[in-house]
Amino acid sequence: MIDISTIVSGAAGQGIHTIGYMLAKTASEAGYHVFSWQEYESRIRGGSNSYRIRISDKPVNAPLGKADIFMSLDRESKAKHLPLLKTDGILVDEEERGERVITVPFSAIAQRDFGNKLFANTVAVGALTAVLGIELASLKKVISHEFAGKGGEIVSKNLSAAAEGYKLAKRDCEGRCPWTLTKREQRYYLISGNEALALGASAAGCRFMVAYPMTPSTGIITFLSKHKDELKIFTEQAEDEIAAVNMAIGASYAGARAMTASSGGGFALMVEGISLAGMTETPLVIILAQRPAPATGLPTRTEQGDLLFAINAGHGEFPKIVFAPSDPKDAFHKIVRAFNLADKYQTPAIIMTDQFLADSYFTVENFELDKMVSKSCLVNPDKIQNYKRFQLNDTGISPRLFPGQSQHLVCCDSDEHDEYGHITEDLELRKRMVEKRLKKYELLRKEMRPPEEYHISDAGAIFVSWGSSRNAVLEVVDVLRENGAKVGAIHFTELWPLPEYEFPPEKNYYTVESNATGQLGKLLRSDYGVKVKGTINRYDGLPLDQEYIRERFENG
Amino acid sequence: MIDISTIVSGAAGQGIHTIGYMLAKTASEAGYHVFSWQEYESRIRGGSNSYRIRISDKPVNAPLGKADIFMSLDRESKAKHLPLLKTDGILVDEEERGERVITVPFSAIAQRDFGNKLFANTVAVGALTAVLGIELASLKKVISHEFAGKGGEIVSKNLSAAAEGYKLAKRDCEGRCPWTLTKREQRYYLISGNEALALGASAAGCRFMVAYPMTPSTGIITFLSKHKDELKIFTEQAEDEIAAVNMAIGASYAGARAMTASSGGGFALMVEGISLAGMTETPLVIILAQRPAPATGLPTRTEQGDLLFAINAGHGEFPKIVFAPSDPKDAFHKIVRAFNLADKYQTPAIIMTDQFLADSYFTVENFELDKMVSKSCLVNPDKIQNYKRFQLNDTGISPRLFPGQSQHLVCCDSDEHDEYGHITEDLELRKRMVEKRLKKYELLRKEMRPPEEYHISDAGAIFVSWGSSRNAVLEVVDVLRENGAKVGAIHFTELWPLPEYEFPPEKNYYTVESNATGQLGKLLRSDYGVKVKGTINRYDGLPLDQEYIRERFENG
Amino acid sequence: MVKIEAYRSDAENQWCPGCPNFGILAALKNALVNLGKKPEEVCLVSGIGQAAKMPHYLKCNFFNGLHGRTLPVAVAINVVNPELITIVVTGDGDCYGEGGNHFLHNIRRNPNITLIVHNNQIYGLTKGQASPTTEAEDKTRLQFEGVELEPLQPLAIALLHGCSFVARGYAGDFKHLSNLLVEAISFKGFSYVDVIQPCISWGTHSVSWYREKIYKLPQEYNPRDKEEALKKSAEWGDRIPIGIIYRDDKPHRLFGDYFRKNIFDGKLTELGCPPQRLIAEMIERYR
Amino acid sequence: MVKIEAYRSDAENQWCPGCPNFGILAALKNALVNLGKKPEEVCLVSGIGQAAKMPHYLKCNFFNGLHGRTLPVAVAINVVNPELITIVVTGDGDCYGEGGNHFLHNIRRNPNITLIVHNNQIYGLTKGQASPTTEAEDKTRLQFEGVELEPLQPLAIALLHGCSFVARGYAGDFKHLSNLLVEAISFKGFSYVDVIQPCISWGTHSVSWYREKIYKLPQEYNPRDKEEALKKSAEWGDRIPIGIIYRDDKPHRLFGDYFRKNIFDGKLTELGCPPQRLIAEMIERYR
Ligand SMILES: Cc1ncc(C[n+]2csc(CCOP(=O)(O)OP(=O)(O)O)c2C)c(N)n1
Ligand SMILES: Cc1ncc(C[n+]2csc(CCOP(=O)(O)OP(=O)(O)O)c2C)c(N)n1
Ligand code: SF4
Ligand code: SF4
Ligand SMILES: [Mg+2]
Ligand SMILES: [Mg+2]
Repeated sequence: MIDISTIVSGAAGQGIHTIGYMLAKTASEAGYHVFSWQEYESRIRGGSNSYRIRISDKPVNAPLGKADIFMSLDRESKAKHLPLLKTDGILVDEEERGERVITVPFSAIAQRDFGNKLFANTVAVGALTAVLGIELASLKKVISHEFAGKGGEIVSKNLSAAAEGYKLAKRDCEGRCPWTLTKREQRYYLISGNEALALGASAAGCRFMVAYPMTPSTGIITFLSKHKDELKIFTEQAEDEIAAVNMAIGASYAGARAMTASSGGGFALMVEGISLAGMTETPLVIILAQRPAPATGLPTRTEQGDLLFAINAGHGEFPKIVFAPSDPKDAFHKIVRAFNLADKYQTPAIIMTDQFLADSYFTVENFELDKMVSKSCLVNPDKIQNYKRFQLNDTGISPRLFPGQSQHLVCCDSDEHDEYGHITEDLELRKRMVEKRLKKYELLRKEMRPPEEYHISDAGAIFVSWGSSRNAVLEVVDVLRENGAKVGAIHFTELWPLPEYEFPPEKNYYTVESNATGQLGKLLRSDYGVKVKGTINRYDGLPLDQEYIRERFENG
Repeated sequence: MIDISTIVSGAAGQGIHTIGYMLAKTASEAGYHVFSWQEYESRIRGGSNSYRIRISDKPVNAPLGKADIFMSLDRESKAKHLPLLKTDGILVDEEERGERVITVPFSAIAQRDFGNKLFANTVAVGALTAVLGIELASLKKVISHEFAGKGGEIVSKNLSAAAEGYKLAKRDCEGRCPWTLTKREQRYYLISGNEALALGASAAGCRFMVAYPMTPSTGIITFLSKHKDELKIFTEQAEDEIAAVNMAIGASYAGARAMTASSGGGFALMVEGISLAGMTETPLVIILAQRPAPATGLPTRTEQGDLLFAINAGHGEFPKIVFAPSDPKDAFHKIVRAFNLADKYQTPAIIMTDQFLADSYFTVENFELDKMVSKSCLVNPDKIQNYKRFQLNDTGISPRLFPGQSQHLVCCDSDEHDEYGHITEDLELRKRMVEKRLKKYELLRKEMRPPEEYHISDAGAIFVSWGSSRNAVLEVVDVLRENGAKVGAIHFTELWPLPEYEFPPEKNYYTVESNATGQLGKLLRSDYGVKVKGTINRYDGLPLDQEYIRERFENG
Repeated sequence: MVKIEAYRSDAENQWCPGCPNFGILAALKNALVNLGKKPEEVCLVSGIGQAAKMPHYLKCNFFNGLHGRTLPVAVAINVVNPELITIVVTGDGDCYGEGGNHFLHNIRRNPNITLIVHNNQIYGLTKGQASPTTEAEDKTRLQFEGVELEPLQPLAIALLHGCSFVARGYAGDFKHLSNLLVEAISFKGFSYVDVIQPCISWGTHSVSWYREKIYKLPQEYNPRDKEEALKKSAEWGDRIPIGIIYRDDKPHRLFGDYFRKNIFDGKLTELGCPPQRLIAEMIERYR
Repeated sequence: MVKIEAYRSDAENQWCPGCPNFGILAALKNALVNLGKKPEEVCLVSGIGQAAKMPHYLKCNFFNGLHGRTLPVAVAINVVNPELITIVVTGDGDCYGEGGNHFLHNIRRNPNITLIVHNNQIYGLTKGQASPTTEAEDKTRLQFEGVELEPLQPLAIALLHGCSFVARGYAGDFKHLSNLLVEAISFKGFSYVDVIQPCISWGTHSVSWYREKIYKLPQEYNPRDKEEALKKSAEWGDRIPIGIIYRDDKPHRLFGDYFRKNIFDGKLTELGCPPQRLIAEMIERYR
């Protein structure tokens, strides 16, 4: 099996993102599975960031701590990240020479041969392509495509720069680089969590997206704004997150599918609005892209620290949907489902991602567009006589129309209200309205999909996880099983209401979460009565990976 | 045993508050235990409100649904509330005559004898005093005291009006009113939840109170503003709740004990600030006076619907204190404790009340002022060499100073930070800072007081409750035990971190809560592994009372 | 022809008897009738407060949302359905206090909606605390020693940020107010009417205090002169002007113009889901 | 004598090399030294953004809080400890966007603090979205077709609400800015300095765009004339004035004056707990 990890590190502003992304695209172009993730500091220039690319012939889609190939654009970053190179790994470097070093003076070449240091990054990608044993043709195709908008001269200079880097590295590689990634027929999608969510929302018919910038969620509105003409979506930067959530609610009340996105601090400001959506029974989709907290925390790192906060967000009691997709494909389909369920049950839905999922590029083999249903649950106004927006009935789901749709008036109140939406002080009616709203919770619960099971029948120890850590967890199961350990995994992506599910008895359960207090574990106990044997937690801002989990499991 | 319930109902603006409060004071003046609560609509004039006064020779301090004596100031209110009069109860009325009716034309008398309808309320209190068999002298004393600020003429006219109402009712009462409340030696405090919290905060050394008005919390800042000269407390109305919580945090950072208060919607807006206090390790006290939600809900009614929201409020993971006092005495002492613990553990504390506790007057036999310790946990700057605000140590509690206190600089950051408070991207340090903050949680947990146990040893069925419903629950236990049922109660007022506690095994537990989803029940399951047998919930905006609980318990 | 009865609501009115709010209600109904608008063509948006209860008292679509959050809701409704007559009815606390940031930034957006502020210079529903427009030194049920802040100048803020319809009305002058609202509602762009509405329960001034000071801007007054308008907006003392303080009928960029001109000019509700092949094609770019 | 070294911070600077923020940092340090203030006498309050990282780069007390929430924190610190020199350092997004409501209402409060806004007309830290001061039509990394809103007029808002020290500085003019900050910090009352600070990573204008337009207010300019000041505050085009735009040295009510004059005039931290008998006596009133 092919499984090669590359790390490119450097300061912000030096272009490791460009190098990493181009390399990932090149491997993808060559027909391989690629997974890439980034870790970066909260600054615009300087510091030490890294971009990590894992290439395989299997869909791995999970991070790894150690690398086979390492390259760095500056000394500080090299000092910081070089320890991640395996002892038998290959260093690609501008100056250093040595047994396991491929030396390619990118900057010097760029300056000398192409008259501009800007081409150094392309020289570097060329070198890495050679080290990986990918044909130059794949890189050339990527360059032609990526630089297409910048004019012929730029394209051809970059092509030459890449060829130069490729040539120099190839020479050094002889007898040192063990990899050959010959071109394969397959072609996968290489897409990030944020891109998948934006596209999924659009596919679900979202026509109104409003947000206030906040890392790592900003990419979603940026994507939609860039493509607003094609996708016909109205986007707006709000003055703050409170405006954002109330605008989304207003748009949804007016009949459009609408959403907003933020991270923990901005989401916190939306919590009153979530309660408003619950009370006025207005569909609403919010993306909560988590990052390490409390407060501002580590703005550019990853964590799953907001689970219980999200589930319990908003004063008072009302149904709410909380999903945490595991990867871009899941994110794409899940957000469609979130829009549909929010619409059907007229209530808010929260999609939880995190910086890791938002920013990482995953390989997707296929999307199931044909299985995707996206239907609005508005009733037909012509069939209604005496319209009651909040009609009491068996399901708790009242007929929803939008204002201006027909002669029927659509009246919503944040106060407790009667069936027409008018403010009420009738306490008996209050009671029935509470029950009406909570009936929807019961029905919703039945809609929730049970967790994914992986090798659980013969497993003695089972990892239980949620959201973006799925692939790392499945991978550690594979690795441990190869070593004879009978382990399995149960993975949740639909977290509220928790699906009806029977945990197999007599197993040892270990929660695996990117947080410090084991929030999923608490839910398992309160909702399923499952007491976990152990917890594996990561809270240093880096994503979970199989090495990390394995070490804690075996030594913990 | 004496136990008489009176209901006065009427439209907003008619003065039932004055009548009810004066009557309560009079009974208190006569040496009895008095408990009074109100239910009112969200409007300034009109509608139908009621004021309920329960008088006893025992400290009952719990509402009852049915009344022995009923009086109403307008027809609408009479129609609405008269069904609450027991079949053998006494109606006090302006016009109606009958077997069980005491007829006193308050308004007519006020107009005729005192030249102003304004005196009608005093005539009415006079009449009720007579019906209850309280000596007129007690009422006179109350009038002299309450109207003292308004000048001699007003006092004497009111005294005459009261005497007139008393006289007329006394005549009618003969052979009809069974009650005689002869003056007793005892004298209890009659105080509301809001007043007790305001006084308690002040006693704890709170010098800065900032809030944005929101029912039912507004009374707290109103009280403190009224008494700011005496209490030497700085009060300010903020432009919104976000400003309020950040101002309180700023004041606390600067070295003053500070607090804010709101209800669900306003509290929701403070949630980001709570996370900030958690991260910057700034002591902060927030009063959350609950009312029925979601959203605006029923602004003037009561509910306990925000428990899980409060416990999980704020993005990220950090220690937090959540208390829910059961009555004004407990509120007074608990808020002192909240200030002390918030100070000691440098973290936010939330005091949960509700409209019922905030607005009701309870009898308190004594406050334990001498047992009250209020000490600030600031360290001595002179003993410090190299000051590190966030020093890593065994307890997680770092030395706190305030800026300007000494030459040591006090630096706080909402980002993850190093020991000096400077922003950091050191992920290993991040990990230790998370652990430092959570260590405090472990220590805090040990400080929490176990729930109150009431007749549990021989009980088969045990009610489990929290916050303001204590007295109703203890009362239902008494009532049921008198009828031979072996029941008991476990009552929580310290809710987060949940205290270490062993629930006696082999009992049937029933949660009793003013909410619809049984939030305490979920906590019991996730934290103690206790599965409840049944739940008794009220969510129509009225407080729990023993009749309500008993009926659900016996028939549910 | 729409009749005034069409706007009759069955909901019980919760305002204090005699409150000038009733005058604003009557004027608004009258304006809508005069404009020939049917209830289903109108959408009121309000927050929380006494003023904000208005939508319950006239029959039409409404969204009575959170305290302070009227403008974001209204602006979004206007984006989704530009044909709805979207009117915000709010109080001085709702709009200028809790909602201050939305007031500031939505003037900059210039959405095609009308903003009516019931300015009673007090928090009515919460029983008499100072609002941002309460005058300095005034004593209230929370500011016992008098307000220590200078009042907000919302009209001036609007003028400074390009609001092209700024007016002040008086709840006690039905005809004048009704006409003002007709002008405001039919204006294209953000039209803003601050209505003086004495609170007879908690207000710091009596009704007559206002009545004596209020005067109508004279015929000669030129509402196209912004400097003059800035001065008029500050006139609050012995005399208080009512009428259209500033009006600029030149076409201005409206919120959403780019979208309407370049992407889609209609109700967003008509769009439904995008064609699946568009999504498929966009996904294909990732391969 | 305080030396500039006293303010040297060991924290690694995270700004882009060459960013004009460094100029503001230097000017602020210099101003504090010129005023003879020691680091422990100073407290900086900031929010989140590039500007808001400032407190880490000079040694003094600081509270680096939430995005947009600087002013409430600072005002409260000033109430508790009026002796601390409390200075807010914030960005245009922090102060005028997320924090707009606090800006509006704290001007009305007139606390004795200094507000320094690094106005780069962009959201720097989040990589280039429009801020409330970005000009209409400017293209950004989110507003791809150009900003559709008219920019906020924060200086004019301050002037309208009684702010008695309103200035504009330029990050590229060390001496001028440093002097401005000396004046602002030593001013009694709310002193407000909006500093033009070109962002060389995401800004919509180049440094030279600004440099060419900026001029110093001439000697003859009278900063006591409010009408003139309003005009100057709006001057943003071919020419952009810097200097003290408005200054009124007459004594004004400061935030907290009632408390200081009638209740307690000192640091709240000196008060401790009230005497137990006071509480006992107040409780006794309930009996
Ligand atoms: C988030 C939030 N904070 C506070 C409140 C309480 N509240 C309700 S109405 C109101 C003031 C209303 O004042 P204004 O807008 O002037 O309306 P008025 O009653 O004077 O017409 C307040 C503070 C609330 N409902 N929500
Ligand atoms: C509640 C919240 N919303 C959004 C953010 C994300 N955020 C961080 S900095 C910033 C913009 C900063 O812009 P500005 O204040 O102009 O500072 P600059 O970086 O330009 O100096 C934003 C939106 C946040 N940290 N918190
Ligand atoms: S409180 Fe004031 S504004 Fe509200 S209805 Fe009563 S009089 Fe009118
Ligand atoms: S992003 Fe702009 S404002 Fe921020 S440090 Fe870089 S150049 Fe300066
Ligand atoms: Mg008002
Ligand atoms: Mg900026």
